[in-house]
Amino acid sequence: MRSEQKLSLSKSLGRAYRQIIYLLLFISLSIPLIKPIGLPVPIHETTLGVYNTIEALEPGDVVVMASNIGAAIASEVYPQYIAVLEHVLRKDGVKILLVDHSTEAPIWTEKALEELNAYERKSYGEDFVHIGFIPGGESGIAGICRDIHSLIQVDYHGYSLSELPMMAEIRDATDFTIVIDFSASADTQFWLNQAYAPYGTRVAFGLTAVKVPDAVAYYTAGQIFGIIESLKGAAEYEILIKRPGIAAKGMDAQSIAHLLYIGLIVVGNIIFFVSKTQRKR
Amino acid sequence: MKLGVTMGIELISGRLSWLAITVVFSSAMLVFLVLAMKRIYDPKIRRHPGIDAIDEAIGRAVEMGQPVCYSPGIAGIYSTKYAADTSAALTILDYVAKKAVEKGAPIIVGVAPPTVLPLAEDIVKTAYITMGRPEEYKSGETVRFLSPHQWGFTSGYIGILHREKPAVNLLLGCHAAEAMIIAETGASVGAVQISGTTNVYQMPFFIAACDYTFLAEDEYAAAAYLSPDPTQRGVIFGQDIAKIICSILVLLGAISATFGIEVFKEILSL
Amino acid sequence: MDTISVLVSTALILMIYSILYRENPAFRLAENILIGATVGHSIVVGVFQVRDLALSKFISGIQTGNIRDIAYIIPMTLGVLIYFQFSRRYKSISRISIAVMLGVGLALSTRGLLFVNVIGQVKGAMLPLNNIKNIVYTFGLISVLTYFIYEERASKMAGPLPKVGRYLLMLTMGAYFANAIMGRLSIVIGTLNTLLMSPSCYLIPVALLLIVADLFIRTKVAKVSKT
Amino acid sequence: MVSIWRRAAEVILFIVAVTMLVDFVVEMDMLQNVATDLNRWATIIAAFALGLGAYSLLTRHIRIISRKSEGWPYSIAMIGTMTVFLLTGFITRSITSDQYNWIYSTIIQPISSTMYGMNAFFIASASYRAFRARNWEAALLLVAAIFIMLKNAPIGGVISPTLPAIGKVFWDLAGATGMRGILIGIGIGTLALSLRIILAQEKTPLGGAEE
Repeated sequence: MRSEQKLSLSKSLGRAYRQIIYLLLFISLSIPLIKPIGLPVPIHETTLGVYNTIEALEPGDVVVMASNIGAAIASEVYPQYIAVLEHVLRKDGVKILLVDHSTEAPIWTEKALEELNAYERKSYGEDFVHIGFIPGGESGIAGICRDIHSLIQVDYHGYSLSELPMMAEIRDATDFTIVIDFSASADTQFWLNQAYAPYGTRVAFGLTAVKVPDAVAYYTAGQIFGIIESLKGAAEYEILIKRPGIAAKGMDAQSIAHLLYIGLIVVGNIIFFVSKTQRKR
Repeated sequence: MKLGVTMGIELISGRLSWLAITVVFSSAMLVFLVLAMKRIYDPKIRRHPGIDAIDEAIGRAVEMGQPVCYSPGIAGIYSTKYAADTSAALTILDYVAKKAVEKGAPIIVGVAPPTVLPLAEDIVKTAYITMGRPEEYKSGETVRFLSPHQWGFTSGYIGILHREKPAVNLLLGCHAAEAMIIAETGASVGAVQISGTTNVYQMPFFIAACDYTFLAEDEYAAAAYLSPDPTQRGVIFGQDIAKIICSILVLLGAISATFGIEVFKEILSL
Repeated sequence: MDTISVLVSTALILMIYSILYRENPAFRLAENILIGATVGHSIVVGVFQVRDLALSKFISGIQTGNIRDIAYIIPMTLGVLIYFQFSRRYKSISRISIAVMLGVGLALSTRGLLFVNVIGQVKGAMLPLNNIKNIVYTFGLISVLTYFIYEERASKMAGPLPKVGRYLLMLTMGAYFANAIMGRLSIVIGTLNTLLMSPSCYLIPVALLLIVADLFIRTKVAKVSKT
Repeated sequence: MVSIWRRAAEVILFIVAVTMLVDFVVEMDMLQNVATDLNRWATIIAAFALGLGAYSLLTRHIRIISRKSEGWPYSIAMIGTMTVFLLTGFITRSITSDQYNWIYSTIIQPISSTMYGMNAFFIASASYRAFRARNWEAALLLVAAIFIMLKNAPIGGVISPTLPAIGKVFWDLAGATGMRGILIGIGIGTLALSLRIILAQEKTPLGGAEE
């Protein structure tokens, strides 16, 4: 009687294995989100490259943050943007120029500025300027590298660039200390072609995971000074600036979920081999 | 930069290699196609196990009295990357529909791109007409337009899988991130699944979740193999020649690069 | 975002997730809402597309006499012709519109895929054979290409290479499978993150209760039907 | 009999495709303009094709409702939501208006990202069900998958730095051999199928057999 019951239980469990797996995954993803465990995250050299370069900036230096963020890549790239922007905002006297390469990106840029209270922490026009959308892809980037004032007359908020004190000293790519490009498209090479190649401005990338393999070649060749890779890179950066946010929290969930997947593969195979040997008998 | 050519036509630099490769490959394909059509060359093409699986699976659907589901993918016919993928899916649909109607298994096609809808409708309807059972084709039911939106289509298609419980689920053509969702749902309702796509990011999911998968070029070969006109198989040998040329180029390029000569790379950059 | 929007979207999210438990009316409702919404959205976008990309160009073309703009009457006519699909006799007329789209699609695919996939990859594969890694890569690639040879005699001539190619393909599939996981997880983590925030989180216990109730009823029904 | 329209369609397909292909290699302003316009035209024609889809969908669901077939209330929900989107879009005359943005971000956006994210769950069940080392090929597949997972998840590097290193070897090997081969094959296969369709050897994609 009892063994019968046991059998039917294991049978129904076997039939409902999908639901059990889904529940397991749901739980293992939710727990670290509710209460972060703080599993260690190894920091990559490419991420450290970005961090160290920004850390070494001096008052008066100009950082260009270019963004191509849209709904499709926001989950991977937006946390990187926030982390780097926070880091740059902390550096006193460093000027920030924000440019966007898609029509959707300015909304995300503003969202980030508001999330970090940038308008209260720094003064707009003196410490940072949001240029807004620059049309024309690569030729647009070439244009701002050559002469930003002739290409763009007004910023995102409608102020004339000539009215903004910070912009008086920024005219072309030789005035940019570094460029960090957050994107998931060929735009990354645009900055390399238009700012690094002709003017020697140093460039780094914040990328989605799929785009990283292409960019690693530029890093090893010394053409770019860093890469932030997907949500993982964002988490590393959050830990570097000691401001764990959504990405660092997500990393715990990532680690646990990956372990669950591996566990499922292993358990699946054990069951497979056990039942095979039983059948042989 | 322009490359002057004596004929008065200016070629775009960097595209000469493309022209050469296209001409050479196309000629190889056409030569064997014509030879096969003239019955001079009889192609012996390796049969992908997935092709036999299609026939078997349809037989299973007939036995079980459950339908065959088919998705020709989410890319339209003017897609800049997957137009050929969608075309291949439609060609295979032609075969599947005829086979299913002939053996008496009901077929349900879920369509995402509106541009594919009239084509899929025609293909399936023609199958019913040629098999002499036009009354069994139900307009709007046999070929169902779900949504041009990726996730609208996905929710509709997995809804069909859950409610109709098909014996066979065929996923051909370009599938993007929805591939895994549809394929796992198909597996959970117990359908035999045969898939094929040229979307490199989704192939692994199909391999994992489906019983048979036409990997990348396999799908195009299957489309030629299953074409109503068997001489079309001649083109497959042309494709083989193209791959052999590529292999030789890679080998020559590698050997010359070993000695510091980059001539093959330069030729391909012309 | 206001509370109504958050509550509606959370309810929809949970209704979609319920398919992980089993097929049920909640999922079916969300499914139909999504289909209706996306089709409606596509029609709105499509109509505006025709208005902004074709109609307005055509009208301004007539005013300015620009032939290139006036020519936009052609795609609009072709667009209307596609409705001959409904005519039994003149159905073939709609094929002309299809032919233009298919021609553009096939030509663009061939252009891009031969240039990037074939020439780009062949060029990228020309590695100097001065270390083990490059030698493995080169012969590995050639093996994979021989796997895709379909002609039986030619395939046999390649000896064991196609088999090696198949092994490498399987390894590739495993690697790409695993590599996609991280991105997919980021998205589900994003969704869960919004779900676990107030006021959305209050809907989760409701959904769980419903599932438990369903489970309870179903086991009861099963027991009753047994006895 | 092959209708004259059908023949005309084949000829037009040939002309369009060849124009686009020649444009890729030949530098000529007029040709470039024609190719750009053809590409835009295709988008516009496709927008008209939506009407076919909407007609098919609506007639099906109206039939279900009028016959009170199984699940007819769902059809009402479908048509209702569709009407809401159409009305909001056409009354506000834009898809960027606040009202339209609200319905879009309340309905389409969350459901879409939820469906996308559901992949993670199905990957889990597939890992358990399908990743069995039945033979050497399957074993290789799952071993590669496990090492890549350990490379990607931060936990892998914490357990041992060699794990990500092994994962990297697998990843590079996959990219340089399997993926390259697949990409080259897709390019060649696309050419072969396009060629057959452009030269009217393969007639199915232009819509069924001739009647």
